[in-house]
Amino acid sequence: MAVHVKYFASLRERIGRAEDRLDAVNGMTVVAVWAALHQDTPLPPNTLAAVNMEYAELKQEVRDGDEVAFFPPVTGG
Amino acid sequence: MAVHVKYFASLRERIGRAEDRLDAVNGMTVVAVWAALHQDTPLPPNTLAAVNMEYAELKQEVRDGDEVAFFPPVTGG
Amino acid sequence: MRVELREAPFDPLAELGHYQHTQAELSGRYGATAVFIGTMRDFNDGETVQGMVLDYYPGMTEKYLWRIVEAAHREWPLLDTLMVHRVGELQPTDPIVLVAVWSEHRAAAFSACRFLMEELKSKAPFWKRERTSAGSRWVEHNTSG
Amino acid sequence: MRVELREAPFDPLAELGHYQHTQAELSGRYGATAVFIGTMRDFNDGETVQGMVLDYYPGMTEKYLWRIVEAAHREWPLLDTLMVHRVGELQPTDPIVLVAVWSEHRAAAFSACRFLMEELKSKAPFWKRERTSAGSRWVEHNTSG
Repeated sequence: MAVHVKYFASLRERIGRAEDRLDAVNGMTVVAVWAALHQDTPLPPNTLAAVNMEYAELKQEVRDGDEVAFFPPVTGG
Repeated sequence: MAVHVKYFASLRERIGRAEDRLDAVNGMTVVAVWAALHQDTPLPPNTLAAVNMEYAELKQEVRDGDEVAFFPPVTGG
Repeated sequence: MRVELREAPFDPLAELGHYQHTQAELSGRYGATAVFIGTMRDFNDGETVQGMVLDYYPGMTEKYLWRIVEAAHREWPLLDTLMVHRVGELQPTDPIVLVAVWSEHRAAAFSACRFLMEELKSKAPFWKRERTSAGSRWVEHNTSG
Repeated sequence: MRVELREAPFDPLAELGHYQHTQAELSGRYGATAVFIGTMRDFNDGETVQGMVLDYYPGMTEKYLWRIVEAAHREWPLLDTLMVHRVGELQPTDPIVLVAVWSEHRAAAFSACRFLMEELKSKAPFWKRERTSAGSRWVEHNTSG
């Protein structure tokens, strides 16, 4: 199954790209999506995650076609 | 000694005039100023008083030349 | 800082824009502007309101407004405050009061703006007399904040 | 209700006046308008700031802003809300965010306006990158309210 992954702000710069695609396996969690794509880089502390544009826990399971996003703490307003 | 007395809003209408002058005596309090001018009408409950444009207690003593004001609770803004 | 009473209708947004424009030394320093605008409604306490007179105590009212503005500036790190209050004859939809507060960060601006309105409503010498189809009546008490 | 992201500079007071003018059904009903304007300062965390980029998550950011506006309307008796947030390249003194809330009485407008700003600041997906004479840096944390 395919998962679309996005990065924002400092995390995007650190990784050097704005998105990834992953052939995920059934039952994969958000944090496992990160681990599969960045085997040598643990998820930076305080990183936030979203699935289909809703904030998500790292342990949430992803489904085929999901958009998973990782980004640093927000600093708007 | 002379005291200048002012009334505002519903109190002014009730009394039928906007001001009074009183020949006060030394040591007279704010509430005594009212009593001297309105012998048959007790000070209406919740009436506020000011002396020289500062909120004042009813027991504050007035001095020669003071401006004493009586008015109902405020309803601005 | 500016505190003003107005006998004639005023446009709070134009007022605010103009005042801010004249305060050149504010530019680049403020991160937060908190504004409150009080407007006359056409309905109050269950009745349609056709007009209103705002009575005040010339001299004391201005003095009291300045006092609460100064109290806010002592309590919070504010850069500036503008307060404009209507008096006299008002029509429904007329702005009654404008309070604007500028500060570096939002907490001070929010807190001071609300403080100013609560103080103004509870203690500044203004009295409303509303005109309805049933006649004219003095407003007896203010709405709580 | 309106929620908007803007790529280009905007004038919050003009925006507010225009929006209010178009909401004819509000007229006469609201007694209270609470407004907050967040503005880019030329100084932050001890350094002169020359410019800023506001990054966001297209799709999720708008969705999140609508969610907090809807939460405010569930929590307080509001008549209307306008929220405009800048994105992209900003210069010092540029407005960043405008939040305006209309209600019958002041408590709801004040509380909702502050709630919206706190929610926006703490959770809406926006990220600031500041440009100073020492180069460019992502802002690490927001100022608390």
